[in-house]
Amino acid sequence: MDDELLEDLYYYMLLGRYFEYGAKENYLQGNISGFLHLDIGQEALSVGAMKAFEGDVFTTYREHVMAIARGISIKSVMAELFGKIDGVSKGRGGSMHMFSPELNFYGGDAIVGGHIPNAVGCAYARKYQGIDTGTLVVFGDGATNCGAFFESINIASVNKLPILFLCENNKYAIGTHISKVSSFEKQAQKAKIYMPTMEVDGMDVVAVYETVTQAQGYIKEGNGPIFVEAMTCRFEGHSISDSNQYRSSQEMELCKAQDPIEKLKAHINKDVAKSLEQKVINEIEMAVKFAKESEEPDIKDLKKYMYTQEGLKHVI
Amino acid sequence: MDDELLEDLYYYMLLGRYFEYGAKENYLQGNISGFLHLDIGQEALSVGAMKAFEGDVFTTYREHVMAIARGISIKSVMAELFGKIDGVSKGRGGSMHMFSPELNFYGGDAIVGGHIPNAVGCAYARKYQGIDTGTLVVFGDGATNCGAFFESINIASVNKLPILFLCENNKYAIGTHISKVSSFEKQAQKAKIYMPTMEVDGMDVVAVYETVTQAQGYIKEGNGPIFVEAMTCRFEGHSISDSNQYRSSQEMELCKAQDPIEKLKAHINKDVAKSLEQKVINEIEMAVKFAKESEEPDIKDLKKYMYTQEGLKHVI
Amino acid sequence: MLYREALNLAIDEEMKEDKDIILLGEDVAGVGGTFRVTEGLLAKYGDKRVLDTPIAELSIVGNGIGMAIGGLRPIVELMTANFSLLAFDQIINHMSKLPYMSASKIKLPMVLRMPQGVSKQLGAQHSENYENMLSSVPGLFVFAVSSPAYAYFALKKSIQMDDPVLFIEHELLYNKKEDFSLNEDIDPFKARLVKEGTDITIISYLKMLDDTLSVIDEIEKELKCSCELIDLCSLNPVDYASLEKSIKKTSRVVIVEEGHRMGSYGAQIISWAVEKLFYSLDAAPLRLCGENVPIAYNRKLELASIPTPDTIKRDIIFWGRQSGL
Amino acid sequence: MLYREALNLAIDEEMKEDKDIILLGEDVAGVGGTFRVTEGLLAKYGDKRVLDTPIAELSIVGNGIGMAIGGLRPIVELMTANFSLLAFDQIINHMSKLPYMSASKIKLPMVLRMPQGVSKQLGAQHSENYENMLSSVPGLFVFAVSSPAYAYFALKKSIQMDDPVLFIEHELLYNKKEDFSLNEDIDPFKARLVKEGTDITIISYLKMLDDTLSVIDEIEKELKCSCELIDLCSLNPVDYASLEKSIKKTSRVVIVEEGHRMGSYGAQIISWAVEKLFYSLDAAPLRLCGENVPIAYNRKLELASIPTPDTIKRDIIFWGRQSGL
Ligand SMILES: Cc1ncc(C[n+]2csc(CCOP(=O)(O)OP(=O)(O)O)c2C)c(N)n1
Ligand SMILES: Cc1ncc(C[n+]2csc(CCOP(=O)(O)OP(=O)(O)O)c2C)c(N)n1
Ligand SMILES: [Mg+2]
Ligand SMILES: [Mg+2]
Repeated sequence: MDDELLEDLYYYMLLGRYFEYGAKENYLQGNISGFLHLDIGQEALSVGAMKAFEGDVFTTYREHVMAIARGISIKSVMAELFGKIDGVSKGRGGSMHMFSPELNFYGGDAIVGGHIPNAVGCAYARKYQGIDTGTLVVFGDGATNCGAFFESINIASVNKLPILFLCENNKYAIGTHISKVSSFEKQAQKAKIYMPTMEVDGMDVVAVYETVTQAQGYIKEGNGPIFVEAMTCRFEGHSISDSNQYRSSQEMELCKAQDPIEKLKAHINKDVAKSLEQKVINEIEMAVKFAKESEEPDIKDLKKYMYTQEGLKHVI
Repeated sequence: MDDELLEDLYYYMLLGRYFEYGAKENYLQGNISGFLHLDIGQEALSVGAMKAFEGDVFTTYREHVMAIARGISIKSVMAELFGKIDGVSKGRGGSMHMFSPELNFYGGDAIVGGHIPNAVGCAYARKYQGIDTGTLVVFGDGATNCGAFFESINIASVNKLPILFLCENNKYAIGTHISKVSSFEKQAQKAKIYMPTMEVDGMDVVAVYETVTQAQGYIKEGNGPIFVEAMTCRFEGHSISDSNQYRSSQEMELCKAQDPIEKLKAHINKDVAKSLEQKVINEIEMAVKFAKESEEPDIKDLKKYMYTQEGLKHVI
Repeated sequence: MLYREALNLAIDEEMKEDKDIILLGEDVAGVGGTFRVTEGLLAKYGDKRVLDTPIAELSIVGNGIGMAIGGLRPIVELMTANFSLLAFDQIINHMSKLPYMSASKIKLPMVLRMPQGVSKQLGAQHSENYENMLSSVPGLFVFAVSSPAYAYFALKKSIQMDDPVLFIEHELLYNKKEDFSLNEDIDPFKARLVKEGTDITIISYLKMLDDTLSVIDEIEKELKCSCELIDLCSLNPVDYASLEKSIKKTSRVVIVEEGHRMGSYGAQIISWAVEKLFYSLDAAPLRLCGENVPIAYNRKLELASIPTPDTIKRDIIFWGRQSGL
Repeated sequence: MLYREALNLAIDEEMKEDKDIILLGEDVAGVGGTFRVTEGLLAKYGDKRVLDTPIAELSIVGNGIGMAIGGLRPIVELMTANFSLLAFDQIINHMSKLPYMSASKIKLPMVLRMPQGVSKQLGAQHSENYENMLSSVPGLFVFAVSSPAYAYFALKKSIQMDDPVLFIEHELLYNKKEDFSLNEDIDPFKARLVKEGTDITIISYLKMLDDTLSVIDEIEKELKCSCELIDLCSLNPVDYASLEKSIKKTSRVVIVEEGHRMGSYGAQIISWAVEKLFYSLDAAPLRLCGENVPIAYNRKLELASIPTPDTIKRDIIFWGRQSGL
């Protein structure tokens, strides 16, 4: 992998990390409210996958870093967290609902597993349209126990759809350990009968990047679906209101020892790393400033985005 | 297998077959209405499983023969089809909804896959209560594509529940062939990662009986869930209103050549077979007569069975 | 043309025009639909555009949403509304909310069709009406048409719209026959004035509309009055303007529907009417609904659970007498 | 005692009495419940009776039903009502219908608990109210209590009943505090008379009850009238007798609820009231609801989507003036 790419991955992981720090800080100051699912610790997966994959992306509520790595401006992501009009969803969506069809980024979904059937449908559309880049759907280990997931791997398999199922296995669904809800730790097992599966160290951005690239190659050749499982570890509670008491300090230490940013840093020129860090800090500062200064939505526009322009005409 | 058991299996298959003939005839005469999913051709599975399995049973809308083999009187099953007060569900349930808690027979469900989570819950109850006979849940090949099924095999597996998943694979979900909706013909594949699986010729009642007995043995030893797939073939359309045009006459011929009743007949004493047939014909005649003469429910009892006696008191 | 033929024609014409339209559902391809609505379309448009799905309602709707996100224009069929319950998460949390949550960045040009209602002895799990629930969801357009002409025009409109539309049919209407010209100018968002009258406004939709119409003469004769009968057609949004005009004229309002009384769709209509038009009303409104009970298999119990022409007549006449008519 | 503590105590006391009572839901064991309702119960009753489930709402409810069929008495928790949509098939096609379809052979002594409502900026998929849908299902008892005392007594009653019960909570009520004696004699099927009055009957439930109460003095002062405030508690069945008594006394009725206006729960109450008591009413009924729009993340938009103390006061006063008060 060339230095430029390594630096790009490093930059985006750092940007993601500091973005989350900024979000957390502003949450505690009361500028942000509601749910806040921080991606701290899991940046390798978010950045590696977004940078490697060309096609459509569907993901979960823990999406800030993916949105940013996909190319959505940190200003509009931060402004969304502030609920402002310049937010990527104009303040309507919030932390869990960010979309950018121009970048083939389709959210952000707050229903565990709920976006998976949507991704499968989109993959069908792509196949129908003869677009070979396919669709990437990201979900957690917990989501692999719900009906929507199972139905989806079956449907993708029988229709040979161009879709990459990417399971972010951090071993927890909020406070419930995977061992309580699944007979095996590796969830790729569930997909084995339907499609090829791969496993990757989700704390290693280079590995993620390469595995996703390889998986996309498989899709582009028209082979149908593929499943990648990335073992990861989140550094924070499930959401900002989760006190994380179900994990021992020992477990947390082991977890943090795998910091993907630290891991990559070893391969980055020191000066470059330093200047990137400064750049990121400045950018986040600007983003927060931007979000603060952005306007609140106008109450008279409460219903504005419910329907298309034409649809609105029919609503009294 | 001793003669007595063979004769019993033969008798119940015959009783089931003639019951369905009687139901069909009375449907065409207008005495029965609504859905009628005939089990003709699939009696080996229905009878073999019911006779072999001791514990709780949950099944689908195609349930007459199972209900009868379980021990529910043909009179009350027939009267239910007639919608009469002496029907097993007092005319409230109909063809798809027959229950007998005394016989551990819990329906009869018209939602494909809908009963599977209920069976899993019941299996939990049995494990909790220390009852080792476990729970049997019967469903079609089509049901193995729905979320409820997938969630259930996962949950049964992680909790090591005493449950036998019995898939009646007749290769069709109404008019849709299994190849259109699943990547493989044998649906046991889907369960392999969660539990041991067995396959049996569903057109051979002795094989079904023995396999289910063996599977129940596995459950009784506290091993957790097990999956049995029975390959079967229905002789009629999906329901009485299905014209069955999606199957060629050649396919139907091959199908009917496997008639489970003919197959077993070869092992039954001719005179016994003959007298059993006469017995069955008489019984069905009596059941139809009984059903005809039974009263219609009283309209003033419309809401009578919605709640328990105590519950009813709270409803105005 | 039969109701089901009108639906088939609407789909056929639209599919011919636009290759982005995809049809999916259980048995819609090979079998041509349980109620024969999609008959012949597989042969015409091939198996890339007419898809038999697994029995997985959550995914059927969820895949349809994804296809729309991906730029197609899916028409999704659920075999009956009873199974739509399995897809409520996709219908409500996704189909109805994605456009709004994305500030209109996501468009969902899709139609979700499903028949509902008490047919004949199909039992409690196959006889429900869910328009009360489905019409209460902001973000969805909901049609429920009772005539072949409206079936044709409303379904075409639904397919052409870029917003998500629920299209509710009734199982007993598929063989209803009506002649109409394909060149009529029908706006399915407008309630249909089935019969003009001056003394009672009767509102209905789907099959109950026909049942009411079948006894309206007798009601008028008995009460010596004239009834105005309105077919809602669009359940959300409601053409309140037409209702208001009629109720102001007649000063009396009745709604007839098949669903259970508790929380019925009509409760919304009656509640709106009295909030808005209380001082124009001369009598207590009347709401004829199904009973609060699961639908039994037995035919007598089944019929006792819903309005029938006889009970509609009886109940409106009884009420009319009490209401000064 | 806090509302959530009252719920916890009710469960705890019942579990102590009856070892057939099983608790299941996402994060109810190890974490003690997202809203801390089941805190401490795992330690007391062990992991055979307090179960953390996978994220599979359809199965959570479906398994609960099966446990009840098997002779246990499950208390099932859904993390929020928003996810109940995934279980609607089990709730409606199974939980509500099995007793009837089996002619009472199957008993379902189970409680399904779930919180709902607009909390604070949780976004469109986490802010809904579904009591309008869930109360319209025949066969289910539905409680929605707004006070710690009622939380305690109604939940105990729900657990003790042999019929299936839905128990709806509001996310913003869990920390509500109230002192009460465990020996009170409260029938949760009876509506709670929160405040007596003579001129307006105001009906509400869950959080809107509190919001209304908080401005009732100001309304009375402004309109120079006296308001009667009723907390429904049981949404199905409804204590119509109490409502009738109050409305006959006051001749005016208002309902305040959080859900979207279209097809709201209150539409049923208003519709019932005018069908039954039209000639006792002196004024058009008033229904204060949420707007017909998904709930936006932004706080201003969110608050503009539902009634708040300010708008409740403003709207009732405006209506009161128009209604001859
Ligand atoms: C259908 C549904 N059920 C429950 C929830 C509440 N919930 C939000 S995230 C979560 C855990 C998800 O775990 P996992 O899929 O492993 O994702 P992770 O957050 O660990 O990446 C739960 C239970 C939800 N949002 N949707
Ligand atoms: C959830 C649901 N979807 C659709 C239907 C309609 N339906 C009834 S039976 C059936 C086919 C079931 O096929 P399979 O599971 O193979 O059972 P078989 O009848 O072949 O034994 C379908 C689609 C239903 N009853 N429930
Ligand atoms: Mg996880
Ligand atoms: Mg089959």
